[in-house]
Amino acid sequence: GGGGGTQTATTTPKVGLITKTETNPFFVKMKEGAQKSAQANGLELMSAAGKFDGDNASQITAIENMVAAGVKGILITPSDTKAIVPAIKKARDAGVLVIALDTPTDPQDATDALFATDNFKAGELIGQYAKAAMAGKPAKIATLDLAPGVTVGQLRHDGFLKGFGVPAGDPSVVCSQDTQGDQSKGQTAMENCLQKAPDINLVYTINEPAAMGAYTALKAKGREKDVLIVSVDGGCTGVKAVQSGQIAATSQQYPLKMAEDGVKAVADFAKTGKKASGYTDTGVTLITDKSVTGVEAKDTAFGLANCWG
Amino acid sequence: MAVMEATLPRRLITTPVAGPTIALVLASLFFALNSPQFLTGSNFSLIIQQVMVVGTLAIGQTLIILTAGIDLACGAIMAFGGIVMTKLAVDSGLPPLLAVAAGLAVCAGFGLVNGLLVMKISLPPFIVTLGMLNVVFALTHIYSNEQTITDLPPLLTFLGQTFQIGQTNVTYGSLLTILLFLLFAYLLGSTAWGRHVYALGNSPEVARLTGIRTRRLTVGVYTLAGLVYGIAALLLVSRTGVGDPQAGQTDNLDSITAVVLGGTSLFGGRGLVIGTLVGALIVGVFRNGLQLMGVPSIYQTLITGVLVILAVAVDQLSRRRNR
Amino acid sequence: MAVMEATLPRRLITTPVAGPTIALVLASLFFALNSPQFLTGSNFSLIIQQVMVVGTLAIGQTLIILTAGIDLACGAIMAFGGIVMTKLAVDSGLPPLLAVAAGLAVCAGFGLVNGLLVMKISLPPFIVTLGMLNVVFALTHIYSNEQTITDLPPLLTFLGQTFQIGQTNVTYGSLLTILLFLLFAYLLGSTAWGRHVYALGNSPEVARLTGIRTRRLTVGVYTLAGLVYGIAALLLVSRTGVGDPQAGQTDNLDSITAVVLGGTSLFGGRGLVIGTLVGALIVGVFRNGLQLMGVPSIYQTLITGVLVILAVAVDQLSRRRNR
Amino acid sequence: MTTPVLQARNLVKRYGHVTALDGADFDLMPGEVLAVIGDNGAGKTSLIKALTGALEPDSGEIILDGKPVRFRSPIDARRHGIETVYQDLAVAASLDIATNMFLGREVRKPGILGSVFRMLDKKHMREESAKHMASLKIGLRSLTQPVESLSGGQRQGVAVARAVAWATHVVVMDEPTAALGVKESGQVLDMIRRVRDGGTPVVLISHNMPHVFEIADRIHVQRLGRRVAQIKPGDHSMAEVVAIMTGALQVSEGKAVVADKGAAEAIGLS
Amino acid sequence: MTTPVLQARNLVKRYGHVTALDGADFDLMPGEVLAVIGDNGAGKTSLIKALTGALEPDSGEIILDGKPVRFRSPIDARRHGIETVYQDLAVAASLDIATNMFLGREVRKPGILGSVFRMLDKKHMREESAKHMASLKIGLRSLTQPVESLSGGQRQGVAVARAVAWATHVVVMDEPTAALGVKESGQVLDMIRRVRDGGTPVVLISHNMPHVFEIADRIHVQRLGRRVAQIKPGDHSMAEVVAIMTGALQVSEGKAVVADKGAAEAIGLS
Ligand SMILES: Nc1ncnc2c1ncn2[C@@H]1O[C@H](COP(=O)(O)OP(=O)(O)OP(=O)(O)O)[C@@H](O)[C@H]1O
Ligand SMILES: Nc1ncnc2c1ncn2[C@@H]1O[C@H](COP(=O)(O)OP(=O)(O)OP(=O)(O)O)[C@@H](O)[C@H]1O
Ligand SMILES: O[C@@H]1[C@@H](O)[C@@H](O)CO[C@H]1O
Ligand SMILES: [Mg+2]
Ligand SMILES: [Mg+2]
Repeated sequence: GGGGGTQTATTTPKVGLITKTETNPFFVKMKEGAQKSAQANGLELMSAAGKFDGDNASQITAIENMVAAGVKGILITPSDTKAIVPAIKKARDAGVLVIALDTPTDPQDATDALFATDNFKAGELIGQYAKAAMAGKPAKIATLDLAPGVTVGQLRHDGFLKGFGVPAGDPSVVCSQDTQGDQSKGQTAMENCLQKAPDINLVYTINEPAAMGAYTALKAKGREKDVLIVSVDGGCTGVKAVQSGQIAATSQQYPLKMAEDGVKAVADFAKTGKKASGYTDTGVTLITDKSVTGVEAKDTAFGLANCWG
Repeated sequence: MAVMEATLPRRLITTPVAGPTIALVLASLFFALNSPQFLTGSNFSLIIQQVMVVGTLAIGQTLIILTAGIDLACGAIMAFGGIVMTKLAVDSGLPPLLAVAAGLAVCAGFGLVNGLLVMKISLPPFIVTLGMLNVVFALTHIYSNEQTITDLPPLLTFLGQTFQIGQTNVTYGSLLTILLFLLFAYLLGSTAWGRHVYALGNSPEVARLTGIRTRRLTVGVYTLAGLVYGIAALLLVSRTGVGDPQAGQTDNLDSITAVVLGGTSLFGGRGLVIGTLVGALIVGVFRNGLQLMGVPSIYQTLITGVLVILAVAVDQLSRRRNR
Repeated sequence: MAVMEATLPRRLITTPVAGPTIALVLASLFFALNSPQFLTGSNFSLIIQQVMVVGTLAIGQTLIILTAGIDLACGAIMAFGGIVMTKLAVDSGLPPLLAVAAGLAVCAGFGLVNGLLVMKISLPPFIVTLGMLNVVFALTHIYSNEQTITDLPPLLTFLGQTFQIGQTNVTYGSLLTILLFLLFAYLLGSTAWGRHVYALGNSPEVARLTGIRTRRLTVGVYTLAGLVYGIAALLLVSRTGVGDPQAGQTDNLDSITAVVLGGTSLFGGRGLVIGTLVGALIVGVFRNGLQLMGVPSIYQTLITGVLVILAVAVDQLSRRRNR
Repeated sequence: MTTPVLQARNLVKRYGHVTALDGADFDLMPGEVLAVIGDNGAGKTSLIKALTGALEPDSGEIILDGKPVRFRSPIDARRHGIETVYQDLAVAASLDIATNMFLGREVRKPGILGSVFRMLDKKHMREESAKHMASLKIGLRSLTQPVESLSGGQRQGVAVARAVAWATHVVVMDEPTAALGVKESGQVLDMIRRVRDGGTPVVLISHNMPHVFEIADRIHVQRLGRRVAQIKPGDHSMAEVVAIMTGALQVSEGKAVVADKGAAEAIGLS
Repeated sequence: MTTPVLQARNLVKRYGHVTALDGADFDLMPGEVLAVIGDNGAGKTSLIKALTGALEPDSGEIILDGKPVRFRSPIDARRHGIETVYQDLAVAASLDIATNMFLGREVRKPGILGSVFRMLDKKHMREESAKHMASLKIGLRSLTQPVESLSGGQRQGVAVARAVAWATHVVVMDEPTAALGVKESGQVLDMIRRVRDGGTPVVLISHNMPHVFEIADRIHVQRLGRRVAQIKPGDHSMAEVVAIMTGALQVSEGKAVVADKGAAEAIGLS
C-alpha cells in the first residue's frame, strides 16, 4: 500500500466517486454532474457504488481499488456513516483527498471536507411548513421513513418532528413504517397506516418516491385532497408532484452542486496540492406553491429550474 | 378387484394445502381478535392488492418449482418488464397496448432463455437464475438509466382501478390475480399439460421415456412463467402508477416463500398452485395484521422467518405421524 | 489384476478445479494487459483482502453444499456475529477475547439450530436457511438497535493489521483466510471426517447404512459452518473496523456464487474447497480489474451474472465432450 | 419367408470411450417371445433403447415391417405401436395409477370441454385403467393412490399393464422381473404369454435363465455390443447358452464351437 | 445342540398401517448359507435391517451367540462383526473404490500424523482394497476411479467385497445378484461359497430359486412378516418351496401340508 497516488504522472489525474447505490436517480444525477465537472477540469472520473443502501463493504472495496488505481481524490456518499471511517482514514493516509457528499461521516472530520445538504434542516423546514399549514388542526401523523440505521433518514425524521414541534414518541404520530425510499413499499405502508388510523391527515415521507406511494394509497381511499404530504429531495419528478398538488411541499437539495464542487476541489488539490476542508452547506430550499407565513419558500417554477433527475 | 376412491375426509388431510389453509385461518382469527380494523371487507381487499404482485410472480415460481426447478430471478425479470412497458409507452410514445405487449414479450423472452439454458446445457436452475438475477438487474438499471417513469397512459394503470362488490372496492388487478390462480389450478389439475409438468418434476427421464416431450415442456414452462412475470409487471405498474427500476428486489425470495408456505415441495412433482395463493395470503395477512397492531416492521421480518420454518416443520411432522 | 493410478494429466483434466483455475488465469491476464496497476503485489494483496470475508463464508457454504444442503443465511449469521462481538466488547465492556468467543459461539449456535432443523425434522436446508435469513436479519437489527459500533479494542481489529512479504503489505486476515482454506482442504481431503461429508452428500441413506453417524455429522457440519461464519465475522470486523448491522446482505448469494464458480456441485458430494477459493478470487479479480479499468459497477454485476452461467455451462459442456 | 416385425442392422452407439453398441443386429419375428440375454454391459438396454426411440444410434438401420424407420423419440416408436417397460424407469412416483397408465396419451372430455378447454376425462381414464389392471389380475386398493405408495411388485405391474394396454405392434420389457418375487414374476411371465397369444410379439431382456428357457421362443445373445447368436431354447442346454453368452462357446452356422477351452471346461462343457 | 450365531424372536415392526414384521423369528447356524425367501413385501429386507441395526424393531429380541443384544445403528452391528450388503444401497457414487471399501472404518497414518492430525493412510487402504478385490477376482482398471463410473456388476462387486472383507461373524446380502448378469451372478455365488468355507455364515436374500437351491444349506421362508418355514433344499422340491412361500402349502413338523388346494393344484402339486 501507500504511494498509490504517485504513479500517475504521465496520465490525466483521476477522481473517484462512490455513491450509496447505483439505483437511485439522486446518485445518477450526482454522477452526471461529476462527469461533466471532471471533463471541464481535465480529470478522469472513476465511479463505484454499493449494492444496496447501507452496503458498507462494497464502498470499502471501492475506496481500496480507487487508491490502487492512483486517484487524487475520492468523493463519497457514505452508506454507513461510522463504518466507513477506518477505510477513509487509510485512503487519506495514502495521500488521497477524501470528501463526503450528501451525508456526513461520523465523526464529520473523518473526511477532509463535506459538501452536503443539512438534512436535519431539510426535515425541519417541512416540519415547520406542516405546522403552519395545519393551522392548529389536531394532527394525526404518519411517518414513512427510510430504513433502519441510515443517518439521513434519521436526521430528516428528527428535523421534521422538531420543526413540527412535537417530541419523539408523541401520540400524534400514529403510524411509522420503513419504506426503503421505495415507491411500492411506501404505498403498502400508507395503505396499512390508513387501515390502522383512517383519520391520518399529515404524512411525512423520507423522499418523493415514498411520497408518491403514499399519494397513490390516499387516492385509492379518496383521501388525497384532505391529507397533507410533505417530503424531501426536490427531484424533478417530485417538484412536478408539488406543482400538481400531490405533494404539498418538499425540501429541495442540490446533488449536482455537491458533485461539481467536490470534483473542483479535487482538481484544485491535483494542481496546487491544497486540500479543501470543513463543511460546505450546498443548501436546501423549501419548494411549495401554497406558501405559508413564517416559513421561507420558493415556488415550483424555481424548483423546476433547479431540480435534478 | 374393487377400485375404491379415497374418501373425502382422507383426501382433505392428505392434500398439501390443508396445513397452510388452517394456518391462514388461525392467523386471521388471531388478528381479528387483536385489531378491530382487520376483519373488514376493505381490509381484505387491501391484503389482496398487497399480495397480488408477489402472488402472481409465485404462480410462475410454482410452475418452475413443480418441475423441480427454482427461479431466483423472477422479481428482477418483472422489474425489467415494468420498465420496458412504461418506458416504451411514455418515452418512446408507443401505443400503450403495444408497449404492454412488448413488456410481456420481453419477460417471456427471459423465461425462454432460462428454459433453454436449463434444457440445452442441462444447467441447474438455481445457477441459471442466480446468474440471470445479476444480468437482468443490471440491464434494468442500464436501460432505465435509473429514472422512475411517471405519467403513464390510462391503459397501464387500468388494473389499479376499482369496482364495487357490496361495500368493498376491489381492483381489477386483484380480480385478474384470482382468475390467474384459477386458470393455473385448472391447467395443472385438469389438462394433460399439467400432468406432464408433475411427471417432469418427478423424474425427467421417466417423463421422457413415457413419451412426454420433456425438452419442449421445460422450455415451455420457463417461458410461460416469464409471461406470468410479465403480467405481474403490469399489475405492479398499475398498482404503483409508475415504472420503477428499483422494484422487485425482495420479490425473488418472497415468491419462493409463498410457494413453500403453500405446501409445494422444492423437490418437484408435488404441490398445488392454490396452495401458493394461500401461502402468499399468509404473508400478506401477517404483514397487514402486525402493522395494524402497531408492531414495527423489523418484527414482521422476524415472524415471517419463523413462520416459514414452522409451517414446513408442522407439515413434515404431521406427515410423519400419518404414515 | 493390475491396479493403476489415474495419470497426472488425466487427473488434472478431471478435477473440477481445472476449469475455474483456467478462467482465473485468463481473467488475470486480460486485466494485466488492460490496466498497469493490476499486476502488482499490492494489488493482489488487496484482492485477497477484498475476497477474504466472502471467501471464508464460502468455506462454510462449501461444507454445507457438499452435504447436498445450501445456506441462504450465512451472511446474516456473520452480520449478527459481528454485532455480538463488537457490542459486547464496546458497549458491555466485556474483555475483547471473551467478546470474540461469544460472537463465534453465537454463530456456531445458529449453525447448530440450522443443523438440528435439517436433521431432526428433515426439513429442506433451503427452507430452513430461508427462514433463518429473515430471523437472523431481524435479530441483528433489533439487537444492534441499528447502531454501528465503533471504537473497537485492538484485538478486534488485529486481523486488519499488515505485515510485509517482500515489498507487499499483507493483512493477518488474508493469511488466516488462506490458512483456513488449507485447513479445510486437508480436513475434507485427508481425514475420515472429510470422506464422510462426501458420502453424506452422495446419499444420506447409503452413508447411514455404511455406519456413518449421519445425524451427528449433519449437525456437526452446520455447526462448524456456523463457527466459520463467526471467523468471517471477525475478519469483517477487523477489515472494516466497526460492527455494522447492515453487513453481509449480499454475501448469502455471493458465497454460493463462489462455491459454484469453484466447480462444486449443488447436488452434493462433488467438489473441492480449493475450488471455492478460486471461485471467490474470480469474482474479486473481476471486480478489481473492472474497477481499475474504470468500468461502472453496474456492469460488474452484469458480468458476474454472465460469468456464473458461463463458467458452469463451459464446465458442463466440456464434461459432456469428455464422456 | 415371413417378414420380421422389427429389425435392426449394424447399430452403433458410443458414449465417449465406451462402445455400447458395436454393429448390433436384431430380428423379431411375428408372434414370438424373443429373449435378449447377455452379460452386464453387453448393450442390451442400449439396443432396445435404440429400437424404441429412447436413444438415437450413431449409425445403423432400424426396419419395421420391412420398411426402414427412424425414431427420434420414444413418442415416434409409440406411434408405431411399440411399447416399452424400461429398466428402473417405469412410473412417475407422485402421480396416481390411472394417471400413470395414460401418461402422455391422456383422454380428453368429449365435446367443447375437451377440444377447446382441453379438459381431461378423468373418470373414463380411471375406469379404463381399472379394466386393464383387472384383466392382468393386479389387485389394488385404489387407483387414485400415488404409485409411490405401492410395493415394488405392484409398481412394476402398473408399468407392465400400461405397456400391454397400449401395444399394438411390439412389447419390449427390460428386466421386468428383476426386483420381483417368485409369485409376482410368475404373474409377469403369464402376462407375457397372454400378450404373445394375443398375437403381439414380445422382447424380453432377462438375466434369469430359467425364465428365459421357460418362456422364450427364441433367444438373442448379446455380447460386447453385438448379437453373437440367435438360438432356439430347445436346441441348446442352459449351460451351453451361458457359455455362448460369456464367450466360452461360439456359434457358427447354428452349431456351438468351443472358443475358450479353459472357460468351457470350467463350466463343465466339452 | 450348537448355539445359533444370530437369532431373532418375535420381531415386530410397523410403518403406520403397514406391518412389515409381524412376530418374525430367525435362526442362523454356524458356517451355513441361509437363504431367506418370500414374496415382495414379505418383510425380508425389514427382517435383515432389524438384524443389522439399520432399523430398530418396535418389539422383539435379537440374540447373538446366545446373548441378547440391541443394535441401535448399523455401527453397533458392525462392531459385532456383522456385515451387510443392502438392497439398492451399496456404495457412495462419487467416491473411489478404496474409499468405499474403507468407508466408516478408515485407517489413519501411524504415529503423530494419524493420532493428532488424523491423516488417512490412503496408500495402505488402496493396497488393502486391491488385495481384497483381487482375492474375489474382481477385475478393475483403477481403484481411484469413482464407483459411479463402474458397471452395475462391478459396483455390486465392490459392495460384496467390502462386506466380505470386514465380516468376522456374519455376512448378510439382500438380493446381491438382482441386477447382475449370469457370469457376475456366478462370481457372487462363488464368493458366498468361499466366505462360508472360511467359516463365516452367510444370510442370502434372493428371489432366484435356482440360485437358492444351488447354494443354500437351509432356507428361511418369510411370509406376511413372519417365518412360516425353515427347510432344507434337499427335503423339498422347488415347486413345493414356492408353494410354501405363496401360502399354498403349509409346513407343520417339517412336513408340507396343503393349505390352499386350488393354489396347490394350479402349480401342479398334489
Ligand atoms: N448414458 C450412458 N453414458 C455412458 N455410458 C453408458 C450410458 N449408458 C450405457 N453406457 C455404457 O454402455 C455399455 C452398455 O450398457 P447397457 O446398459 O446397454 O448394458 P446392459 O446389457 O443393459 O447391461 P445390464 O445387464 O447391466 O443392464 C455399458 O458399458 C455402460 O456403462
Ligand atoms: N420405510 C418404510 N415406510 C413404509 N413402509 C415400508 C417401509 N419399508 C418397508 N415398508 C413396507 O413394509 C413391508 C415389508 O417391506 P420389505 O422391504 O421388508 O419387504 P421385502 O420382503 O424385502 O420385499 P422385496 O422382495 O420387494 O424387497 C412392505 O409392505 C413395505 O411397503
Ligand atoms: O432521497 C435520498 C437522497 O436524498 C440521498 O440522501 C440518498 O438517499 C435517498 O433516498
Ligand atoms: Mg440393462
Ligand atoms: Mg427387500
